[in-house]
Amino acid sequence: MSGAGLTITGRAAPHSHAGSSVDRIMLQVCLALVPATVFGLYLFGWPALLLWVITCASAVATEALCLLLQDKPLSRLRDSSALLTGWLLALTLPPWAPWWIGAGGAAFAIAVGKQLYGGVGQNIFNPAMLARVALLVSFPVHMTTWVQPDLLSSGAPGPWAALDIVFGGGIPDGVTGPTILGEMKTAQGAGTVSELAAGSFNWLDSLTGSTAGSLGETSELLVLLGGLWLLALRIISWHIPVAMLGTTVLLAAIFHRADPAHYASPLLHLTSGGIMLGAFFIATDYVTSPSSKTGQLIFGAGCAAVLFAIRAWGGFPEGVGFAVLFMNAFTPLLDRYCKPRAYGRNLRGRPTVARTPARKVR
Amino acid sequence: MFMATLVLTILGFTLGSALAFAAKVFAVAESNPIVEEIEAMLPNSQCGQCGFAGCKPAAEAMADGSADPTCCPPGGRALAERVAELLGIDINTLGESAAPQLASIDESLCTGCTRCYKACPTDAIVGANKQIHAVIKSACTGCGKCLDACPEDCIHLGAETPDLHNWQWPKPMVA
Amino acid sequence: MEYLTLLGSTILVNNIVLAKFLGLCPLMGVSNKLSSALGMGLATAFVLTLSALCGWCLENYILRPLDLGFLRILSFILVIAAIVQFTELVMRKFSPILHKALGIFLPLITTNCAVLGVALLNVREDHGLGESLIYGLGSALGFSLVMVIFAGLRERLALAEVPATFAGTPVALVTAGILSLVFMGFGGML
Amino acid sequence: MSIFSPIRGGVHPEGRKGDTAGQAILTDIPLPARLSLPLFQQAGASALPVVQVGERVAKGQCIGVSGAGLSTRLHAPTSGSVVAIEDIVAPHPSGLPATSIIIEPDGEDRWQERPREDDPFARSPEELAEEVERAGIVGLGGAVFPAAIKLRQGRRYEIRTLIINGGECEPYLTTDDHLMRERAAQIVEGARLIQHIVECYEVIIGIEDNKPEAVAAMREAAAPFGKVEVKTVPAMYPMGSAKQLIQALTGREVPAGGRSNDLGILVHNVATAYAIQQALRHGRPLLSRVLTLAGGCVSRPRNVEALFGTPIEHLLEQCGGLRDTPARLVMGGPMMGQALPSTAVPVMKGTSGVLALTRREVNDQAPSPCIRCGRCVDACPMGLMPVEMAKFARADDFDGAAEYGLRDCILCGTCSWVCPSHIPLVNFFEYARGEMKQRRAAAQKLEYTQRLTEARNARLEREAEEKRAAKAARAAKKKKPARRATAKADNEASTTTSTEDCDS
Repeated sequence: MSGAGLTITGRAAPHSHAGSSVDRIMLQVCLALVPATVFGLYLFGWPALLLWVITCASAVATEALCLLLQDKPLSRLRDSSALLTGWLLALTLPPWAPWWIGAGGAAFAIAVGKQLYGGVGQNIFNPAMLARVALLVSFPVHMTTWVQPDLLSSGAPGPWAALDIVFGGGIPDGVTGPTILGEMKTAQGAGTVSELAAGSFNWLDSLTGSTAGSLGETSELLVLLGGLWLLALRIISWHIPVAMLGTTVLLAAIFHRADPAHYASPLLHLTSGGIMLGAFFIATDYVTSPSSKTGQLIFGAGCAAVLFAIRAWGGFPEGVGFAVLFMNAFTPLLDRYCKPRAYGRNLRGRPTVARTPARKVR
Repeated sequence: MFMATLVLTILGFTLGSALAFAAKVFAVAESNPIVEEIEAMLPNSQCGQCGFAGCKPAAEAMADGSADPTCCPPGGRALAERVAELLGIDINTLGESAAPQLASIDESLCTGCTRCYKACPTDAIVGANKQIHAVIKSACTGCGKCLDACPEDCIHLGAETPDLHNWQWPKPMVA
Repeated sequence: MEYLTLLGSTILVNNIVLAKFLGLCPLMGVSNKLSSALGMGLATAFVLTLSALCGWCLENYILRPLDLGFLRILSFILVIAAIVQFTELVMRKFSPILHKALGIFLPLITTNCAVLGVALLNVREDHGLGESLIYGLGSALGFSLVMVIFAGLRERLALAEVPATFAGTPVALVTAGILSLVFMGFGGML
Repeated sequence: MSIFSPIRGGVHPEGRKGDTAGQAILTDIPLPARLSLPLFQQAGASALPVVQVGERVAKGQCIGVSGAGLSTRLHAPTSGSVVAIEDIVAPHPSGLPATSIIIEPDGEDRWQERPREDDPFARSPEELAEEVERAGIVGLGGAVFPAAIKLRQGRRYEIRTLIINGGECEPYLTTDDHLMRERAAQIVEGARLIQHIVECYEVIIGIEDNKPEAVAAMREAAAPFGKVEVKTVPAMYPMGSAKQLIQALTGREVPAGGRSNDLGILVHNVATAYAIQQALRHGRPLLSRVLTLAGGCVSRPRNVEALFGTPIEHLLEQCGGLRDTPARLVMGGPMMGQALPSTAVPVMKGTSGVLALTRREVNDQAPSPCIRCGRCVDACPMGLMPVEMAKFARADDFDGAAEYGLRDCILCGTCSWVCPSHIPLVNFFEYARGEMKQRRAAAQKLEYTQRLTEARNARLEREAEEKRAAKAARAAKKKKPARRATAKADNEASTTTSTEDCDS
């Protein structure tokens, strides 16, 4: 397996390795998504499970097809990056969306968002978010039809009814409802945000996730848990999540203090929508975020600024996808201009000068 | 109609005069120093391996784009890169330059006729009458003029053989 | 505040390149390297702002009083061409390297539809002098922003292993499309 | 990786030093049948042989003198006869041949007459530096840079601090550890001799905190002397790199492209200090060194003191041979060492260890695409961006790679070690560096040949001018011998210029 095409003696040091691997990293990220996913599936029932399976399967199948078309080894599938993309996309979809949303979105994510750029590690935009944004723009109705989580009630669809929902007739009447961010958008127009906060917004529900929303985004708590696990494993660093959440809180706090009738509290911003998933799983995507720590801080703050702008003033109720994609576009520039300071050089890359000239005068 | 013509005429005249004035103020000395710059970079050994009559015609050809910067074998990759940079050509779009060649004298055949070192444009061959000649590697551009001059046919061109001092790591092939 | 809103809106929401799809020629042509993209962006920005200003003056002091609206496009092009020529002269004097790097694209600013487009849009929207200036400046900044972002992306794409079929312009066009999609996120704002 | 770390980045590879730590250095190795001494022992140019085939040599006799530029002497490690000067496979990743002096020991181990032993501290620093040069001492930590040159450079600067590098951070290797445990007094004296030579103010002996025995031994040995201080540094890789050790001990950074001299600091390895002490106190040139034989395939890992030129297989036999066919044979440590083509290669001055590693230990896997995880950026002790450097090197854009720090890279291998995609980053950097070096050399050659051409053209013109003048004179005087004289002058002129070029 001297895969580098060199003889053994031609291999440069090191002759040892930490033992990390891409496969393991991707798998661990998937594992970190499990709690939030399981809860989402429990909350939204059979149609959600079907949608999740379809989306993941479509992602993997598209990846396999693209690899075949490019004569690349199918063993690349083993890194499960396609599975992760499909999984993340599924978590951001409305839980009872029709099958073609999931299948088409995942295919778009892999084919256009990833393989078109040369496959894993080469893409510029986060594939899952790209697909979500493309779907949102193309099918605004399907992408904003949310169901109220009421699995425990007798009205929950069984497996057969679920098949009908996902593959056929669509969502029956009477189970849909707005997300808290959707309500906020309406309230912003009317200047009744403060009443909303007092009324239908319950931060505990919002945090634990028993609210209307995307398949796996509703429970900010469980997503946060997975994210913290990744942090503990050192798979992600704290820079992007902290910068993103911190900036959101800061901006929300400033505007909320200034005008509570039009701007929601930081608590609402932090506990609703896809912000946790975005901060811990999507913005931290290795490929599309900067490598340097300074770059990551700016990246996270930028994501939060755009996210807040869209939530507060934009036409869409949720802006995580747009925000992350927007900052993805800046990643090459951030990588270029936020290099870490090199040893023996100042911040501008010039060699440091010894404080005292050490040349001996003889 | 008259008004329109008048307005356009005045407008054109005003802008034209302004531009003429600006051209005077921001005038740049017109010359083509590029050919001279390239010529200064070339080995100037007039070896003719590029297919041109000498280094100046080659420089002219490189400047107007009819010859590639890689066309000078003695200059090698280093020269090609500098010329490409001067001309604003992406070096990666150019093909591989020929590997630098070195002349070597087969000592068993050399008669010490001194013809090769008289022909050498860089004085890279040492020796005296009736003595076996040798090539100084650091001065040889591999132009091949000595090959034509040698009556015994004892000079050969070849790429430098790698040894521990000039060996370097190959480029790793990664999937 | 009103001007600020207009500025923000022209930079992000109604970005001249990604929302109005004007000025795509230099976007594809000069975005291979960050330095030349920035130079092009600034040169175009200069021309754009100046021509928006000149266009407004021409419209309000000559064309409208003399009722010569039909000469608008013709005279605007005349003015723009003159400004571009002027820019080229200045650039050749002070930054010959950039002048060489931009090459044919510099005189082609004349035919950059963004420049004429902004001048004409100013007339159509009936902007005042200040608004015209801000509108021109905002469009110019938006154009420069997109140029710089796009150049950064393309520099990275140049090193990526894009499948041969898509390498070069195709993937750049796809990327431009995605960027446009991303900028739609600002829609409805302002 | 903590924020309290005294250096940037860095990693904590598994030490695996336990196999050899605690066992005394094995010194009584039987003489091998042949000693092969490559002339290319150090950084810079090869030595030039001064013995002939068939000549008898005594132990410590100089058999190779410094070549041009950076170079050192080579000495006969034992008495015997020179049986050949021939090409052998070099202990080098290229596997290319290296010209070597082959000595067949006569078993007498007869020393060359040695100068009397007097107090080196009573002698002048210049004299001592001269003697270090005569002893053929190079940096034994791995850089194999001639020690005397470093000392002389040090004398030209105002050196305040001498750092003795005991931060042996490479996994497996315990040579410096054991040298410090067993020969602490000699090392401290060596350090004081260097202090005497460069006339510096203080000596700091920096030792990683995972070597408590060595620290204790060195503390004891250094106790009687003021201004010789033993300091511990956290054990992490690459703490043994001079730049990182300076940063950890003094908090200062060597300017990019500069030397530690610029800070008034000189760094020498403990083994070098020991060798210097041996040379100056006992008049012993550098004939042997301590090296670690370890790795999963070595039956009884051990530190041995071996004569230069001893074949590695001979040493391995002393350690019970190989348990298994190694997946990779490495000279030096696993992080920065170089793969060896075979066990037949000899021990050289820079051989700090020989590792016979199992497949598991090497953990070499086919590289997969980079996922830009940024671990290399976090781990880089020089604060560079290996991911970008490799990307540019791969596209042959060496200026781009240099912009991200290729020139500052110390090739420590930390980035490759952490890379989850198993990308051979160091390979890319070695390649890019080599390519850049070659291009620089080519550019210099181009300039040189241009100068030669100009000189030749000028000469030809002058000669033509002279000929014309002579012709004119001849035409005026109608004299014949002038022509012959000119032709002769022409001939001579070209010969002399050619030989001059040879020297330059």
